[in-house]
Amino acid sequence: MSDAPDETVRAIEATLFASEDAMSVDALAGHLGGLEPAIVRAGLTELAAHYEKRGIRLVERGKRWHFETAPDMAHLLRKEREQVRRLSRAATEVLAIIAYHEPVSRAEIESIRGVQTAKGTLDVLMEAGWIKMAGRREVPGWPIIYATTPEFLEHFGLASRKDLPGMDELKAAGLLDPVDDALDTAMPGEEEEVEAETSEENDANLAATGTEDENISAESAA
Amino acid sequence: MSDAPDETVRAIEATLFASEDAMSVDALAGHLGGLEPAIVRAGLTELAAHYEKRGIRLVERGKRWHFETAPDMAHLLRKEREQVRRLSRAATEVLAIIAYHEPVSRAEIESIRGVQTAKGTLDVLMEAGWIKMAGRREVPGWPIIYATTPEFLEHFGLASRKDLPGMDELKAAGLLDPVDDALDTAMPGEEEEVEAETSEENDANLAATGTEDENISAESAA
Amino acid sequence: MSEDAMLDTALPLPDVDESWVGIAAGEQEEDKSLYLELDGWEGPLDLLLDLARRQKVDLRQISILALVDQYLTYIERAEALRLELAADYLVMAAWLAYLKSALLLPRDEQEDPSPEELALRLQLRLQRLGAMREAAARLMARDRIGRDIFRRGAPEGLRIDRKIKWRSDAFSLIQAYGQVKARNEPRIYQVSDRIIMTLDSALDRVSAMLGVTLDWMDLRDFLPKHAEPSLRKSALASSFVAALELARLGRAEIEQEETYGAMRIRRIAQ
Repeated sequence: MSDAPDETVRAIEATLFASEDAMSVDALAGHLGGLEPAIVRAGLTELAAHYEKRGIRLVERGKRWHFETAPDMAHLLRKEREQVRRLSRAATEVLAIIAYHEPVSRAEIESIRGVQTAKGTLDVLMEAGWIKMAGRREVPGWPIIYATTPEFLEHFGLASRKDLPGMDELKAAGLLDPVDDALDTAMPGEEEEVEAETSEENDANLAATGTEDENISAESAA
Repeated sequence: MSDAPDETVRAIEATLFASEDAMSVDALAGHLGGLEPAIVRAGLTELAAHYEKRGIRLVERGKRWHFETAPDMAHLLRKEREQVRRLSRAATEVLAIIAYHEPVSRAEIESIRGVQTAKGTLDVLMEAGWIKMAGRREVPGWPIIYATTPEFLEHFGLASRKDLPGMDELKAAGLLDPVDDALDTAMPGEEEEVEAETSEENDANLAATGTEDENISAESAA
Repeated sequence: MSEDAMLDTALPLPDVDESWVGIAAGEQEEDKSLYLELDGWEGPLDLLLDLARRQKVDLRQISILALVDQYLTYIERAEALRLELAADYLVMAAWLAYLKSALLLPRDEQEDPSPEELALRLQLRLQRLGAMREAAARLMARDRIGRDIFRRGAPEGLRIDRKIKWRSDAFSLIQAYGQVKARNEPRIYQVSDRIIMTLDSALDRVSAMLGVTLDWMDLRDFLPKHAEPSLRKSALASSFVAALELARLGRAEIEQEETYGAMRIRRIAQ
């Protein structure tokens, strides 16, 4: 039998349980009548430990906390609920590129994928609430740049972007650096002058005008 | 620290947590792959005991089980936040007329003000607790008449209505000076009076933002 | 789930359309399946990546020459089967053919960029696309909310009811009453009679004075001297309009050397 938790812990527990959305430490502190954030944080830690081995868990996703079912219960719960959005292959790729490179412009996404991005792809991801516009890149044309949202982290069960699968390896292997940068390190002693020009020409060749075969399936869109 | 609950208990916990409806023992047993109802019942009892002193409870209502917030934490679910707002110009005028002429009907207020008075204005004053209905005038149509309340005197720091300055005193204080008025009518607020008052009514219901500017809310309501 | 060794993983990844993962797998039916999937490629780079995967080596060690051959063979066969190929596949084919010849032929001059650099660039791009594709698959395979993990089914919700507390003060109240009273007080309006110069009289006056000389005259000289200020203002405005009117009729010309400078006017000799 567990000891009875103190009132603050009980209040945090009740609030997060009742809340429809995940809550930040500050939001919790505010809701609980202006508690010290440090106290809230301590309460959250205690709660998270308490729920660790139970059927539900308290987790932090993008600095916001919520209760969810334990992952090993998926087999019990999955059967009746198929509400998760099915994304086209193009959309999943674009989402991954944004997540691993954010913030990133559409042109940058396209230079990695080698095809143009259909209009609907970014829309679908924004509608799902997983990406958002995050300002503009300060280069000619002021392209809009995109980044992921806290809902993205929430949905995929990531505490932060650092938890993205393989993030460290990709970084270490330089696979998140632009091709031009990688080329510089791979071919030392090359003259830099022609570089930019070449890459443009090259990208134009490779990217060409590939039309994207978008089948945005909205099976889940209830 | 609590002991880790067994798998059945965890499964019941996760299932009830994720369920949109309360579930009967039989429904739970069926969902969990045809468990013995007795085992489910034992699990529910264990869970209910575990949650007894926490911020949430497992409760049975009409033979169906669900989680809910602990009764003593209910105040966290519905919080009242008091918002102080300054009375609009139109409402202040109406209140002043009622104070000087009470008891007074709406038609009489309008004839003194020279403008129509939106229904919302009187509602706001009643909500504020400063005026009340004081019967009906014995004329055709039996209009409702309004009068001020003791709370009105209290809020405005008046011992009685006799403390209100008379016309001579108003004149001496320059408060009957038409110049002020000319300036005020030149401001856009006055022309949009009816609209602004309507939005007041909306605001009273929706309690949107903390703005004190009637015009802003009138615009956003349009 | 394990999250290491992602770069080397060659297993089919869950939650990805079978249609494209499956292609690389079926060896004996290679031709058929490959060509049937023509619409499935997302452009030449996509096709190249899939061909590169068939070399079954790390993308860092693929043979670009072999890859070029595979691509060109693929395109040739597709053409032999009279399959419609999008232009970008053909552009890529031409570019790869050029790259291949550049890589094979002895070079007299150092070309810029070198074929080796172009090949490396292609390889780097394939590595990056491959990495993102696998990252996407692993992301999609995670325990996801609404599929594997669930939030509370029926949360009570937190409600914040805002209650408005109205505030005012005695002065505002009294002032408002004063304004109501003042607003509805009967009012007497007086419009004072002012001396003005009408446009017609200004026109007569300016035309008459212009008739005297052919020299430039300052507009201010047309104004009645010793007039009271309000009349001078009116006369200035009317004389200005009169001058414009005369200019429009071609009877006078106007000049002004600088902004806010003196405005001068003279008659045009008929």
